[in-house]
Amino acid sequence: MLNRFRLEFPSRAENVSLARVTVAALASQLDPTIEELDDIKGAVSEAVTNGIIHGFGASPEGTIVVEAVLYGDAIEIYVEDGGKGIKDVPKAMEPEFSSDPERLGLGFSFMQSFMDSVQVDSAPGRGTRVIMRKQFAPRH
Amino acid sequence: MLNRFRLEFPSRAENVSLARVTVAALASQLDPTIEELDDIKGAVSEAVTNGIIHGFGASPEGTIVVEAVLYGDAIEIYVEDGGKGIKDVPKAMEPEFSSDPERLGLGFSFMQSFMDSVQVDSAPGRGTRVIMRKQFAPRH
Amino acid sequence: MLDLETVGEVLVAKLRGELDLKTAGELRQGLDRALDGFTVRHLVLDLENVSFMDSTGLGVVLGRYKRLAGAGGKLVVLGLQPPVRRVLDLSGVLRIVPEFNTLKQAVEALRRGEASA
Amino acid sequence: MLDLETVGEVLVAKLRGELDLKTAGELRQGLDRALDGFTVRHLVLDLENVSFMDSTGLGVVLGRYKRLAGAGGKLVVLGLQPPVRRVLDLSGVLRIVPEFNTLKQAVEALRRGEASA
Ligand SMILES: Nc1ncnc2c1ncn2[C@@H]1O[C@H](COP(=O)(O)OP(=O)(O)O)[C@@H](O)[C@H]1O
Ligand SMILES: Nc1ncnc2c1ncn2[C@@H]1O[C@H](COP(=O)(O)OP(=O)(O)O)[C@@H](O)[C@H]1O
Repeated sequence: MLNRFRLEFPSRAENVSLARVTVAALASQLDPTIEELDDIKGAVSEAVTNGIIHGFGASPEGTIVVEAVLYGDAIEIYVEDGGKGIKDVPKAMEPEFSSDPERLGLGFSFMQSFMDSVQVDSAPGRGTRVIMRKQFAPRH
Repeated sequence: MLNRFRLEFPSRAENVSLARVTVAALASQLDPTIEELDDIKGAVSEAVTNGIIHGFGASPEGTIVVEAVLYGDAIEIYVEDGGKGIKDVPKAMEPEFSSDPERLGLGFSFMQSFMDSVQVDSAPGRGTRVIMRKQFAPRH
Repeated sequence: MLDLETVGEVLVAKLRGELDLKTAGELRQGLDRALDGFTVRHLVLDLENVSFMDSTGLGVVLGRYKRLAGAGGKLVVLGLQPPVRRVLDLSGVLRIVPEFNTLKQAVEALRRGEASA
Repeated sequence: MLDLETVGEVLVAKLRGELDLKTAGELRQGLDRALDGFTVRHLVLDLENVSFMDSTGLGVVLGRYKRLAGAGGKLVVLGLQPPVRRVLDLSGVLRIVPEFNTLKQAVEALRRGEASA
């Protein structure tokens, strides 16, 4: 482990970018490519947005926790809410599935495209934890 | 209270900028002037550096906690380490006092110049907590 | 976040900033109000100054696409920055929404009814 | 973080980035190694591309000032961005370290022995 942080904030829309910026600042310490950094920002944005919108039904009263851990050549990101939880995780992760007719259902698909692995631990009433990992391309 | 966060990270030199970036991202939500943002970054930099260098003697094994709370027209920032602590706080806060001959002893002076108030709670062996507040100039 | 201009029956919207949960609502309202208020059929989204877009932002784009398509209008885009292109591409939106290099080309193609993806 | 060049007995150091605890050590080493290795008397710090400096970074600047002064040399600065100027000003460093507008002016003044704050 090279470095890490734990960031806690209320489930407010403006904190999607706060989380993106902080994770990107940590990831930058590994000198990633711009594309790698964009991928990480995209994945964090989706996971945190889900916590706010689905976990807490867009109420600002919830708390989201983002942890990120930097290894020599990889980053692991944990996004956790203590919200509603997901009954059927495989179904939720299907492309274009959304429980909200206003949304696209592409959040998990984007996370999977941007990161090397995405794992979801969730149960109704017990909140959701998304664990994502990205390996950086070797360079220098 | 408009918004807030709590950020925890190891006492590593690279996290001085991580803390600056995250506090600046929160403060930006109030649409501050560039000068106000520079002041806030400067104050956070000094307080976090002190936690690393003085609190934990530059060991990366400690944990620093930065909390920031946004009000309608002000930000409050808390920087806390569970490190060595300060025996004589008024003395430590004197301009150009440093316990380290290599350092300038200007950290607390800068925090006081940059922010509207700086308060230090500390005791030997019980760590240090710096509480800073800055009011934003009214505008729009 | 949004500058609006009309050129005949084309509404040109220049967007600025990062398009996510925070900004999506405001953008959706701004665009829908303009589409309600002006007698326009087509919409050009100039995304040159949009540095980030996630699926929530993409939802606003697709929503406007559907609204216009329902009334026989078209949505076209220009100025895609890499992270924005990535998301439009991954989602398949670039297969239904035409992309142009300049505003002039976009407006002319829409006027001639030649804008297709 | 550091580009070095010598002009006669003047060392010109162009700094880049944010000058804090993370970068101070590397910068101190880089400057001291150059001052050891070249037969220079004076140092120009070009801070145009330094966007941030805190008291730890300032310590590196003042440390080099003292080292040079001990050997009859001078330190001058140029390209101060507002947050950097702020810190040099607050600390009183600008009362002892002369500031120039261009590298040419700085080097000429040092060569003529006319650089004073
Ligand atoms: N943090 C969460 N808490 C509760 N439900 C979630 C969470 N994240 C995702 N879901 C469920 O999974 C579905 C699919 O998520 P996603 O692929 O991100 O699409 P979208 O956010 O557009 O609905 C959501 O519609 C929701 O029902
Ligand atoms: N977090 C801390 N833990 C322990 N001691 C501290 C802490 N912060 C400051 N101090 C003490 O206060 C002194 C003055 O701090 P400061 O004004 O920031 O100057 P400097 O960091 O240059 O020494 C330090 O030299 C140190 O002895």
